Amino acid sequence: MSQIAGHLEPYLVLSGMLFAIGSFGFLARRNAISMLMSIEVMLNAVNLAALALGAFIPSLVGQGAAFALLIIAVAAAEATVGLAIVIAIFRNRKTPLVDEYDTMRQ
Amino acid sequence: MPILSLIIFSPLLGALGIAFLPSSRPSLIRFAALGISLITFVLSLGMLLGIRGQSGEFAFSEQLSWIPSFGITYHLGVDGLSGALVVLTTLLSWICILASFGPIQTRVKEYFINFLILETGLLGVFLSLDLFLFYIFYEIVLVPMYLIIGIWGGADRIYATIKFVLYTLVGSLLMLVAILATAFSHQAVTGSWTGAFDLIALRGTIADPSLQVLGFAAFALAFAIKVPMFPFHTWLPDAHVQAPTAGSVILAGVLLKLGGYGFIRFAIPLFPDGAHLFAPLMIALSVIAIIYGALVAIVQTDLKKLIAYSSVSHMGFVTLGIFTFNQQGVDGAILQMLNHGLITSGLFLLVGIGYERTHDREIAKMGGWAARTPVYAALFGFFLFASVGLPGLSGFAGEFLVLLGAFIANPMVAGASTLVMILAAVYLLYMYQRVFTGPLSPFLKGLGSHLTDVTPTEILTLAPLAALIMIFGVMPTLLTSSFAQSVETFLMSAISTVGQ
Amino acid sequence: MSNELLTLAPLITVIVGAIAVLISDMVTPNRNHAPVAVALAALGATAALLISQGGSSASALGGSYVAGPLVAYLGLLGISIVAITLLIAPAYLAARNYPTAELAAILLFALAGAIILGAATDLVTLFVGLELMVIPGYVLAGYAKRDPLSTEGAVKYFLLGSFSSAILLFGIVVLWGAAGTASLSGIAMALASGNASAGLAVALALITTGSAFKIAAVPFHYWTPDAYQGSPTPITGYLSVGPKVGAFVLLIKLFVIALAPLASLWIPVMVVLAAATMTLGNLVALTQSNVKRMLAYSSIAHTGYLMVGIVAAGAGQAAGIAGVLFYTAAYAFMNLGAFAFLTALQGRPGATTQLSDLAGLGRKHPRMAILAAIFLLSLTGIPPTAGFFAKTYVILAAVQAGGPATILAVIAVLNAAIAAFYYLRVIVYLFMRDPAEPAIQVAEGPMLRAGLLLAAIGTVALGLAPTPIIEAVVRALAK
Amino acid sequence: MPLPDVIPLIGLGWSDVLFLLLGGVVLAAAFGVVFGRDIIKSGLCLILTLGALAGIYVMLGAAIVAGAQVLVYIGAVSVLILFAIMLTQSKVAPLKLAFQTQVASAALAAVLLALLFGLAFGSTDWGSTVFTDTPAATGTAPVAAALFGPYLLAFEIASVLILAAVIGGLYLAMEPKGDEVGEELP
Amino acid sequence: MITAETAVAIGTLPGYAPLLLLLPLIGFAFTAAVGRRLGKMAHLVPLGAIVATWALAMSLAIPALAGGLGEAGASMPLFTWIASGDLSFGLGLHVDALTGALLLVVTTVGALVHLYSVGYMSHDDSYWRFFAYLNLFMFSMLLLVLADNLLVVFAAWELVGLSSYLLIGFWYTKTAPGLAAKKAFITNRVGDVGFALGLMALVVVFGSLDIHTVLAGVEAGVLVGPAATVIALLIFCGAVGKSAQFPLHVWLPDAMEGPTPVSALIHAATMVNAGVYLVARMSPLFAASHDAMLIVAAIGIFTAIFAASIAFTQTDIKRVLAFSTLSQLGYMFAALGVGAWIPAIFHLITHGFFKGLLFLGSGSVIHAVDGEQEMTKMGGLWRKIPITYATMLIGTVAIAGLPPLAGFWSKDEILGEAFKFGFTWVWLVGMVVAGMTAFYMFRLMGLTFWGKSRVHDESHVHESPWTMTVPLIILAVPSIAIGAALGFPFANGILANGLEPIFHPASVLLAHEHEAWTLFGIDGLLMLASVTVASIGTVIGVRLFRDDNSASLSSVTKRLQPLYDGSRNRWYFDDLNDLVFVRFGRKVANALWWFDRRVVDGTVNGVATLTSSGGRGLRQIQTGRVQNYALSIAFGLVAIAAAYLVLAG
Repeated sequence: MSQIAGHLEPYLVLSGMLFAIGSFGFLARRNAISMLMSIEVMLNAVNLAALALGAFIPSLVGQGAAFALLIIAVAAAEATVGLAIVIAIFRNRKTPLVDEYDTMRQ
Repeated sequence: MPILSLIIFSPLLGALGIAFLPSSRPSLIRFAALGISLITFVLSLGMLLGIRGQSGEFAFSEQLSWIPSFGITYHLGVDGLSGALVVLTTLLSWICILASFGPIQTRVKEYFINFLILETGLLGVFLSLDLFLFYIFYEIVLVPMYLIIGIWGGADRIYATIKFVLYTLVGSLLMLVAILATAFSHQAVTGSWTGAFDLIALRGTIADPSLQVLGFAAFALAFAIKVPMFPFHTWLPDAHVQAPTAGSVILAGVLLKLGGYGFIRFAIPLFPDGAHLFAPLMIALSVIAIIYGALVAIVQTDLKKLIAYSSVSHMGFVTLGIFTFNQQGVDGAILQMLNHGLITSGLFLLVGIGYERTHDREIAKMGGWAARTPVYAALFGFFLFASVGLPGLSGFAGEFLVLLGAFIANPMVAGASTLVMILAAVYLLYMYQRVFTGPLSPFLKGLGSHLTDVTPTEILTLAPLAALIMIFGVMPTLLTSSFAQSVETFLMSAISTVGQ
Repeated sequence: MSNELLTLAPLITVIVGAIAVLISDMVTPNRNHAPVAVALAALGATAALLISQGGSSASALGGSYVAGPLVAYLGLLGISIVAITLLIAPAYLAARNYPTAELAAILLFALAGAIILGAATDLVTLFVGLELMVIPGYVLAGYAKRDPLSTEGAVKYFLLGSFSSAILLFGIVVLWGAAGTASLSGIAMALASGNASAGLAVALALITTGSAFKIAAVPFHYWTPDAYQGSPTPITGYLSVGPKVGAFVLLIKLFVIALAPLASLWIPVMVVLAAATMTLGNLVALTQSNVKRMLAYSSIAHTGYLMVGIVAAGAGQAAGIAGVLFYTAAYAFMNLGAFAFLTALQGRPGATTQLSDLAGLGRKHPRMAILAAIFLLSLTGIPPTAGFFAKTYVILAAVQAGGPATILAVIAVLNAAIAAFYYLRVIVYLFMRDPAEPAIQVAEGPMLRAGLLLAAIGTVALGLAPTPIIEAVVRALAK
Repeated sequence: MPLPDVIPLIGLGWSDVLFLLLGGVVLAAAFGVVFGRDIIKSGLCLILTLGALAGIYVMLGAAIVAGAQVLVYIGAVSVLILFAIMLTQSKVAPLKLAFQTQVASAALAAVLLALLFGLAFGSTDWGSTVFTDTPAATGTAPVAAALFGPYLLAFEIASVLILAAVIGGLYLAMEPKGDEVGEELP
Repeated sequence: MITAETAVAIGTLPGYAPLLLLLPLIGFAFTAAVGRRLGKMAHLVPLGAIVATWALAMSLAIPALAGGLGEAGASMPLFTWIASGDLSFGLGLHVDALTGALLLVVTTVGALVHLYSVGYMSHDDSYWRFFAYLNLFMFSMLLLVLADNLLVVFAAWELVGLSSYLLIGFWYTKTAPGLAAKKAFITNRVGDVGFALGLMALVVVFGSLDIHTVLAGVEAGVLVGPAATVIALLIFCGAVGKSAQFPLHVWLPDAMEGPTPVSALIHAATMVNAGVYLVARMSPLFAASHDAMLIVAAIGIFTAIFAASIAFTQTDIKRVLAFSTLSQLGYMFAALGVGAWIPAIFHLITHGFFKGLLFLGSGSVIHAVDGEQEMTKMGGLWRKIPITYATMLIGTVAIAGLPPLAGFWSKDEILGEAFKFGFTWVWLVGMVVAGMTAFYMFRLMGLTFWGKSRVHDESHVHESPWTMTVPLIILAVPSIAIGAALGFPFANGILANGLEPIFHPASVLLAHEHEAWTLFGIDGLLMLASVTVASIGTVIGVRLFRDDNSASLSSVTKRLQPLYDGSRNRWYFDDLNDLVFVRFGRKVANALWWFDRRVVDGTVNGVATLTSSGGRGLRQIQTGRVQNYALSIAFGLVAIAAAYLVLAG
């Protein structure tokens, strides 16, 4: 018998927590890399939700995994571009601290 | 032969043609523009003669499907009212173009192109019977006017021109919403878009009371700003003062009439109930405009501003007459529109002629002008007394009929408005006395030989106006009979269904 | 299978075209025009295919790709956007020696994404298509990689973009789970029965936020001005229309189709967002002295107008969607045109887009100035231009919808009046001021001129004769 | 002798324990990621998070995803760490370098979100089935069915997406050729 | 136009009647067009036109007065001027005894003034312009008296106003004429507002402004009670303005800035009588309201004494005459007010002639002393300019009301009827004014012609050319004889008989019954009284001013200093006007102008400023920092989620 692991809600709540933590990182960190990491955390939270729903919702059995794989792919693509952009701006600005990129404002 | 389309678009085609003329030959461009506007004028005269022959409310109707999905059609037609205004437009157009020969020396080509486009827009407004088409022309007018004031205007032209456009735009955009609402209500009732934008199809079919009120409010705001009615008038003095002479002339002569025309042709026939609901307010505002404009004109120090405020006062008669909803009032209102078009245009032309010599419009600097340029002074006096409403000149009949209509509607209103007989005499004669009589002012003396009398060309621009002022002064029936039919239909369509 | 292939042909052509562009670049290195030529050829072919399909709807890959009038419409619109961008960009990039090949390829990939957005019938495909359209945008924003502003814009765009993507994705996943299906129509059916649970509400919130970011609605608009200002001008032109069009397709598919049953929830929120968006966009645009940035804010305002159509559509007025689709087309031409004009002004590196730089252009380059005036008047919404009819269309829809939508319509027209001020101010500088010294040199060249002309033709044609487009749009909606 | 399904005293199943354990690790590690002042450490924490998540994926019967998770992400993240070392001058960043001035409001936002998700997802009826025991390992068949059924297009497009991303990434990351052109003025 | 409502059949005018209007109009048009090229020949066409007009006018006026045109007179409709719906206002001519009386004065004096001007204006550069204006005035004035529709009368009313404006301001290079002209026109407009409103009211009541239709309606008793009073008084406002009655009298003295012939023609003999004509013409309307009549009488008689009191102390020869004109017009209105219609018209005629004579005489004097108008700088001129002196003396005796000259007949009738109709107060005041008139007129004569000369350079003084003296001599004839010619035998002279039918309806409404005129009865006594008063005034005047005894004069004035100053300063009435209308009005206008700029326009600009400042404020939230942006996204998300949860319930 499993009162927790056998139910959908705990997984979703966990993913929600994870998502919240990730967003905190994104909002709070200054370093571009840290922000990227935070985004990864958020995406993984989404993945968790996808898999959980895929496992527990009858009509979605099996699709969860497919969805998750796609999400991983997309995440990878984003990360690639993201890193490239970070490199490019580091070349110009010589700092990874995002909040110092504020030439353009108002 | 689609004569109306021909009339509307011949200036536009002309403008296109001029675009291909070399800018290096301004005189060629000037005469080309003059020729085009004269051709349009002749065409419109032909149309005017043709109207009587035609049967039905609107002559020479043209209707082509344009945006069938919404039943928007290219629908033109002319009746006595619009016919008169069309001819006024074509007449003032060539006069303005002729009057611009001297004053406009920079970017001549662009100027005349703009002017011809403006003429097309104005003619389109008067001839459209489809709300959507009407709105499009109504907006198109803004662009060339914006440029004419903004490019060829005076020192503070940019403020003035932007104020003019924004002010008008606020009103007209709300009117657009009202037009769409009207069209949709028609579609909702009949289940089809056919005729949803067609004036004739819509007239008298709008039952929804809230639409009657809101729709009229939106239309009225747009037209009240155009007329302009108090308290929406403050764009006018700025625009007039900054605009080049021809700009002022067309502005006073035709643009302001769009408002009055809009009330008679669109706002009231479409929303009679709303109109009757708002009538007391409109009448009150008109009376205020009549007196207020005159009083403010008294203390103006700039000739153009003075005439601008006199326009506010005179156009007050138009709205007053319209909202009396009786024959005399409406007849008078239309007469007043046409006569104001002739008289005030003349005054602005004269101010412009003076400005050509003095490069100044400051009343305080003038004095004793008549001694140097008697003919100019005499012409000025002529138009001035026409503006005062001297019987025998065209100004009188309109004002008297409006006042009579007002008296029939409510003697108190007429009593208040009649005071303008005094005030008009005060601000105009006071101005004339300071500018033209008395000893020659040092400023004018300083101009020496520059202070020449009017040239033949200038007389040519004024003569037709003066002639018409005299003719319509002695025989206003020529006009009243020509638009009697329109007034009749208007009064029929203006009957509020709420009353009964 | 073969006819499935036929159905997919346009999509495939675009992708193949992208790869072909890269190959052509390897074959003939440092020849800027070759890739563009190839890309344009691919676009032409795609257009031909789309037209030949003639909007007859056919589905492929188990119904996850449904070609039809909507795809045809969006495809052709996207093709014109990309084509104009490709026509105006090379001169600008060459002057700063950036390559065109990557640009062409990436644009084509993005176009593919847009086509998929149009064709997608399920959440997953929709999302992947969206990413395919958006991610290239990040690259394009930073395309001038030696330029600090460009890279700064790119970083901001990317970070916020991926943040919002995560949010949107989370929402999509939860919605997918709650509805138990990925198919949009299926979701609509599933939601129709039973009322909104808390989880669904949160999912809806996530989706609203995510898509509001993509269309740059207040308060999710912040990336727009910085990304637009930083990007190379021609690319800004593309960014301001391409992704926006796609994002609105996303909105239509998610909200109007899938989430229709929850309209009573999201309409009020949309109304507030729309009002805030157009107002803020216009008010801040008023204060800008840099035309490029001003246009960025104005694009925010236009998002607000487009949302009016979405609201109307949510209230059940098909005219709402039609209005949005028409508006996207009109907006694409006039805004691209405006940026094409700015591109022309930045003939040489270092040329700025300050308002004062435009002074007296009407004297020196009348034709260019007149084109600019046309675009600006259209953006203002003065008839008879595309912009006017577009606004009219969405407002008509709003008026039909009645209730809050009508109030929104009134707010919209008042905003239009405010907007008129800053658009007209540009015209003031073009025609009513004396030329600035030193006079800016305007980039000429056949391609640029062609691009400008294309945009201008679109802007005027859609205004004078909107009927064909209207009919296309209406067909696109006919189920 | 076989273990009892239910652990005595606490009355939880093994799977529950496992879930709680992994979940705890995930959250703890995630905190490490966002709070760690040393970016390297937070990178390592990220790896830990992902690993633990992979475990949960297995529990959910998605072994493939778990695999992909490990392969792709461990790779990706290690790259991230490398960049981190490359870009950040000091390994241990002082607090003000690590965190934004708006950290407090950020925390507030995060807490609100957490509450939102927790309450909403917890309270919703998802019409989900309940597994008496750890969910049956669904195996690869249904996944494949899904990938090559409804999600085929998405799958193809994902590859195109990665291609596009790589091209763009390469372009941006490549050291620009020598000739520097003057910066654009704002 | 002429409808069946009119009781008595109306004849038709001879076909040449329109020429009465056309000739002067052509004269005006021609001279205005080419006059400036004609130089000193410019007067030929206008003069010819007027002489011809005079001939025609006589051919109509004399039969009209003699009843040759039938009781109701004769008409000739011309064309419809203004038409709207079922209302239409047509231009038509109508001639009856009343018209005839005015034609007599207008054309005769008009023709003579034209002739006189040939000499008087000969030195002026814009000679031609003067004649053009004069013809324009003649056209307007004739239109006024001939028109059969009140709207046309109103139009003519305005046109004579215009001519008067042009002629007063004739010497526009000086400042004063311009101001005077403006003042005249505007003051008249004040009255015209009432006139116009009265017309509108009449339209509402009768649906027409055709004089016969209206009067027939009134006689039929359609209009009674307060309505009648209000309408009558509104119309009367016009008369007050045009005939310069108190309180709108202020323009007439200033109008003396115009050339003297103008003063003679317009501001003495013709235009200022238009008000009298209007009231007489509308006599039934006034008779329909006793209150209205009372007010007319009161204003008339007050103006009479008020103006006379001012005339006492004026030293400008023309101003004395101007105030005397006011005073005499006051007489006429008093007469109208008491219902003595025929005497009023009688006095209008006689006054037209002798006042015209006096003005032209004063012009001749001014001409003689090259431009000087101050009587203090004259004196002892009778030897130098005997013709002028003789003719002016005739005029003075006439106006003084001494028998048997013209003034005596008409003035005596007015006073007599006033007394007999029971308006004793009018009669009393009238008597006093009669005395005052005689006094100040002989003062004028004394200061100008008698005593020692005060002219700074006598050698220049010379008699005027024949073109000026001939008109004086001609005018002297009617000034002597016309009273007797029209007024004898008492109470049924030509004029009385001619006008009786015209005023019959009004008299009926007033229930006046005419008992026979008795020389050895009340009438004889009244006549004796008025003659006595006039004689007393004459004697005092002559004694005081025969030869300059300024000593005794100044002693008199010393004793009455305040009265003297008041009278000299026209009882400060102009200053009051200046204060109330000019200064206060300007304040109001300025206040509104401020309101327009600051409030109305201020609001508009304020909205604009508000908008842009709002933009500047919102601009600040774009900080340029990604995390700030992200934070707003996060909070936006939370807010939206909350909204949904609330909406979902």
